[in-house]
Amino acid sequence: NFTLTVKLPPVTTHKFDATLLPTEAVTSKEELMKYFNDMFTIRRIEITSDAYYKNAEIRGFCHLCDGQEGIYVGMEAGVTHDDCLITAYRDHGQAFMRGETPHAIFAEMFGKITGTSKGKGGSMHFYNKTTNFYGGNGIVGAQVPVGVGLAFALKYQKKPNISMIMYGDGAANQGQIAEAANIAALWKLPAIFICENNKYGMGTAIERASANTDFYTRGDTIPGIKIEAQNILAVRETMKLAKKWGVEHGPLWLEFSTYRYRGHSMSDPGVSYRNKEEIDKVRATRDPIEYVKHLILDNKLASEAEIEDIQDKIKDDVNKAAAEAKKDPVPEAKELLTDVFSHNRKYLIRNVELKDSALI
Amino acid sequence: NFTLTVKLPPVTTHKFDATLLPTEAVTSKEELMKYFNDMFTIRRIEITSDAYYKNAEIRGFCHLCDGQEGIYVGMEAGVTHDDCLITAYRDHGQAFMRGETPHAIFAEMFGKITGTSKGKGGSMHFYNKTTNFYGGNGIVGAQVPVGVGLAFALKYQKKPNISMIMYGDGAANQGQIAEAANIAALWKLPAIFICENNKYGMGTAIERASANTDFYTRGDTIPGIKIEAQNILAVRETMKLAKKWGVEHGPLWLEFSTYRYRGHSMSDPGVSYRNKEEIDKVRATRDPIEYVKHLILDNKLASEAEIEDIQDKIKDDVNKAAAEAKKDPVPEAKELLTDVFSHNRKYLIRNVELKDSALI
Amino acid sequence: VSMTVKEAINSAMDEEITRDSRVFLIGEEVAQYNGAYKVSKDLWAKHGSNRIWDTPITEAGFTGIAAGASLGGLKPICEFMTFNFAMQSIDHIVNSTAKIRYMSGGKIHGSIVFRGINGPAAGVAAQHSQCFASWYSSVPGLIVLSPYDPEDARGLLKAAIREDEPVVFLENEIMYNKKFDCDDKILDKDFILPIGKAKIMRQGKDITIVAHSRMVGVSLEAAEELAKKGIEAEVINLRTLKPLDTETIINSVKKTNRIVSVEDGWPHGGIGAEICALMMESEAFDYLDAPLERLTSADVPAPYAKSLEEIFTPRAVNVVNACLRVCNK
Amino acid sequence: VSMTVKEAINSAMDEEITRDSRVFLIGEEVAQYNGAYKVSKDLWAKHGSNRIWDTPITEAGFTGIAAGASLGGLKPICEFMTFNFAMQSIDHIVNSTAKIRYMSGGKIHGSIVFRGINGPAAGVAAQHSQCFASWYSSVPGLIVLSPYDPEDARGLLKAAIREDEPVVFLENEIMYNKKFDCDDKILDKDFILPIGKAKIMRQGKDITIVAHSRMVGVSLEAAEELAKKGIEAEVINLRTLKPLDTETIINSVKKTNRIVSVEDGWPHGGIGAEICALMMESEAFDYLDAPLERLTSADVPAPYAKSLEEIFTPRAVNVVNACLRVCNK
Ligand SMILES: Cc1ncc(C[n+]2csc(CCOP(=O)(O)OP(=O)(O)O)c2C)c(N)n1
Ligand SMILES: Cc1ncc(C[n+]2csc(CCOP(=O)(O)OP(=O)(O)O)c2C)c(N)n1
Ligand SMILES: [Mg+2]
Ligand SMILES: [Mg+2]
Repeated sequence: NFTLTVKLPPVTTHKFDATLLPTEAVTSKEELMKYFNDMFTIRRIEITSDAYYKNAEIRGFCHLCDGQEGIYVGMEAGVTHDDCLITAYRDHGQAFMRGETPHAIFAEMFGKITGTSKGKGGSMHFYNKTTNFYGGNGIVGAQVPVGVGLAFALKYQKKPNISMIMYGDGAANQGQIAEAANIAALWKLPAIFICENNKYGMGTAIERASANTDFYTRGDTIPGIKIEAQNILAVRETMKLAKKWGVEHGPLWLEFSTYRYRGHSMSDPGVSYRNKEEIDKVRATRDPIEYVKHLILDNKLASEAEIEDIQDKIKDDVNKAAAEAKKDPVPEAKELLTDVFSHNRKYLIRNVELKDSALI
Repeated sequence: NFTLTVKLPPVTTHKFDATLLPTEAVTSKEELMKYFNDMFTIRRIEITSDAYYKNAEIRGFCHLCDGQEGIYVGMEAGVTHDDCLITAYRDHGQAFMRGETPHAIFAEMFGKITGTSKGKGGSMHFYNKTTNFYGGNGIVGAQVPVGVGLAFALKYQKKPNISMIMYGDGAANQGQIAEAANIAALWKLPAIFICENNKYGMGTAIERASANTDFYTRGDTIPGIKIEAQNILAVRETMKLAKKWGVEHGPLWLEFSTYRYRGHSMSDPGVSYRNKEEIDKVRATRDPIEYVKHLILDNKLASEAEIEDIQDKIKDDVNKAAAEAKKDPVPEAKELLTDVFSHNRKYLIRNVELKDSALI
Repeated sequence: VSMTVKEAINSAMDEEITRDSRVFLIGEEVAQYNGAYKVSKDLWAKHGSNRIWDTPITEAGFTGIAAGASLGGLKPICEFMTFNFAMQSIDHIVNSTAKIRYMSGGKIHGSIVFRGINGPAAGVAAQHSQCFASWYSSVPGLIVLSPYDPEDARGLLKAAIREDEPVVFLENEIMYNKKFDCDDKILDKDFILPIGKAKIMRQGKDITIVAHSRMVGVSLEAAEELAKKGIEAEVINLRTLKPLDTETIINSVKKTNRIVSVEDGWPHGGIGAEICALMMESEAFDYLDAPLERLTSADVPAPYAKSLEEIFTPRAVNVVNACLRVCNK
Repeated sequence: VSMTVKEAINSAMDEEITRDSRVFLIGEEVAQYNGAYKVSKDLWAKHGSNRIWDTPITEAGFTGIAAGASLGGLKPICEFMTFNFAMQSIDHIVNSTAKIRYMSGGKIHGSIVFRGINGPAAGVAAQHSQCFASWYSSVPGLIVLSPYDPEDARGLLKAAIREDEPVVFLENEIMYNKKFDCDDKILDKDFILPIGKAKIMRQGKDITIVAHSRMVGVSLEAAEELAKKGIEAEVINLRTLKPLDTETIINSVKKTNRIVSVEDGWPHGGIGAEICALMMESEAFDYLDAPLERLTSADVPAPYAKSLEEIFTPRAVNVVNACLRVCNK
């Protein structure tokens, strides 16, 4: 079986013994093809979402993650679905990697009953209980203590797993993150704090939002590692290490250097606070999909034509998934009142007109 | 004029050039006598409060500060009343130093109309607008962003002053402190963060509450200094330096090592989570009043007998102030509805029974 | 059996922690210090550090952690030293907990009890005296309970801990040390009171008084006074504030034709306001011989001074006055 | 003049910042980005960095700072991108701001406006759609304003900024870009609307509809429908939620003898509940020919799907239905 050894980009650490870090990663054709597939699928989901949004088929907030796909795919390559995952509103990539189909993802965004949350949550609220994906959260920072609570539950139940808690550079200043970190450190919880540093929180560059932009040091007593997260193998190896560390020692603080190609959300053109050259440069030099594609092509694991076929097929599949999701039924009026409480007992849920209330 | 040069205790710093720190302080008889007077008055206020509390004349929460008097007196010796001050619920010392009389302080705790807040606030809610004392706050941590806001107002109005923001070691973990610190650092506000580390937050020792107990480092990018705050001259010199620093450079982070002799509040005996020896040892070796008393006696600035006379007089004055405050009238029923809004316009303030409401 | 409200809460927690290994207590000073108000006395000694957790003074942090632990399959009892401090973490109660079942289309939910002191206490002034009953009751996805006596406290807290939903459990500091003679049945390890059911504390035919928490006692006191004046008041202890037991209230009003509400929260949009709405929107309206009168705390921050504090919350005399007016006496 | 609500808010801030050097704007993305919803468009360019402040995404921090700045003598306009996020800092609005005048016996106070989007918006789901009107209205020491159109927005925001109290100013995202033909008088730099006064948007003799914010428009639409059916509804735009203009409501009911309330907040303890209480506790009761009916959002977290969102908040058809019922038609 053919394997490939790849040198990993340099890493910066904080209160962490850098010699423990791998400097290279071993991978295979099979792996690389899977990574390519997954990353490209996520990108197509985002591109397709963009189109449907512009066509007013997706509503409200919609935060796309293209440019950051290496993170979502790389993380999962280092852990299992027994490890908990929680993130913010930019959650399409995670939803897909945690087992949701493009169909169910689009259905959710289209507000269909076949959506992952029956259409009740929308773009910011994907969850998958069976794969331990806890969302999807619209309140900046809030997912962090919640994620530490998931780590608490793992430790309480003596499970050999970690909780991966993702947040942005803008969110990094939220006090509740410091509070949760302090508790995670005191109680040695298997909480892996992951700052996706894509350089901007909405329209604010990190330097204007954070007095300390070395996000990997922000756990204070918690050891930190900063990596180039456009490199999927670096992400994967870091997560493997993080899992071991988390279970054995407690919290770890990761900073993932990345970049979002898009504006903050669909309503932000994303060009007033940064220039096109900056975006183009990342696209040209740090694209996570291109990185894997080059590994594949350079090592002749597949031909340009094969790659193009794969891309076409994914494009097609994603397009079809969206088109089919479009045809799904929307939630019926009676769904308005369900899912407030469990169905174990009946409570009267009031409707706009009292007479339309229901015992559910 | 006789002056005395005193060596200051060693200091620990964080991102602050230690050579900028004074190693000795110059003082005089006049100063020392004043410090002694003020500290001893505060201590008598606390001891008298304790007695009245036990007699059920003071109600609710009452947090005494004996043991920590050197801080309140020392700080004021380094700044002026044009510098803003804000603290938590343990605020009797500050209230006195910012110009409230023992009479008005007791009257407040007795719930009298002559109290500093007309009896509406009680022990946790002293304020003095004319001397820029902004309380007295019962919500742990909340005074810190508010204090940074006072610093903001000073800078906005181009005043050459600082805002002194006091909080406890327990409060130190509040996320809003980190949030406010980040903004203070970004905007270079004249905010002096002052952690009164008295080793316990209620019944919790610092090690059980804080993963990082080096509180002077908790401002992250903000320079920090830790001092022995039982030494009033160290406090004074540090505040002088802090004022200059704050106005010229922006925020500074101070940790004041201190100790509370009492339980957390009157309802806490304060002995279940620490032993008597610990308390006795601080009393014997680090008492701020004893320190000044010894300076006075050792340098023959006054005789034992003179000191005793002063003590007796203060004791007497404070006792009298309390006894007189006891005789003051309580707020009348109509005061229930005043001070919700200003008197510039009239709003109907509803009472328990609607018919008793009033336009105020 | 003779018992205080505090003992009732303590024993309910003790037994439920024993009964279900997923149940744990988390909050400030709840373990080694036995609770700031000694409500968790001996629990740490008995159940140990894996079940009783002292937190730093960081409400947003530990409430979020409790919420997350509940999503992860545990059943936290999250204690606030008082609910005033939960204003620092109310986002987690509402956005991370109450709404999550709905937002996830039923996939994710937490079973968790948020409990602690609510409402005006004695001599603690404005920042420590707020009643949050109506705020929490307004949030879909939350169950809100407000016990009055040890029977309520035991039966409702056990129900709350066993419930599969987020529950806000509002205690009252002034009631903690009040001793009651209770029926021995409340000692049963499975003594559970139904959520959504009020209790008629005193039968009466002339007027209905609706109250919760400490105000139930004030109302009972008023009822005694009224009885002397020949008015028989029916006193309803709401117990559950959300969902309200509308049936019990309506049936009582059908009988008495008159109603007064009593609460120690502020007036605007309080529990009394909601009961006014119930009167408007149910058949009770047709039975009313007089409009409802609300008694609430005054619409001011809680004062410290005793002379003011005493008249800040409803007293029996206010309830009597209101009932006399409503009865046209 | 033709103007959007957004332009009204923008121009009111612009003029007040020009007028009073103590006034400044602080919030997330308010400066260089011109506001997440472009409400502060051009203000930073015009007034500069000392008057328009971009903050990190730390609500507790910057709300507390704004509160402190107000105690220090400035007059902050503290923008929340939406009021949902202010749940992270509600403690500062309530405990550091609203209560401080009282706690200090009148010595300390802040003049500050907390403003931003409130209530359900379009397609943003449960965490971004909560209405806080009733929560804030319950807090003594706060004034709560809820504009509907550009006239309201300009006149009330200017009043709020000039007011000597903490004011909560609730905007509605769906209304931001709605264009209205307004009287030219609203362009006056000193165009101030009185706090505590409602506005009768439409005279009518048969039934009173009380609403605020976007629901005023829904009510007006319903009133048109009702007119076709021969029912003349009087539509009251509350404008101020605390203190409520009880006089205008009562007088209207004295005339119409019937009333419906409309709001897009949740039912429990909402503005409608408070109006029910007002009906109970005022002479209006004697004039009612039928009980009040409340229209509120459904008692569920806001759903994302359009099919559900559409029926989550009151629509004109609901208002018409309720009015017909109340009018016994
Ligand atoms: C508490 C809170 N405040 C503000 C917002 C509005 N908001 C949503 S995302 C965002 C920017 C977050 O930036 P970052 O954390 O860097 O994440 P990114 O969007 O770059 O992935 C803001 C301000 C919010 N959702 N919640
Ligand atoms: C937000 C909040 N949580 C909890 C409390 C209860 N409480 C009051 S003081 C205190 C301990 C604070 O300790 P520390 O900050 O060290 O100050 P110290 O009392 O030692 O001066 C606690 C837990 C509160 N008042 N506010
Ligand atoms: Mg970012
Ligand atoms: Mg302390």
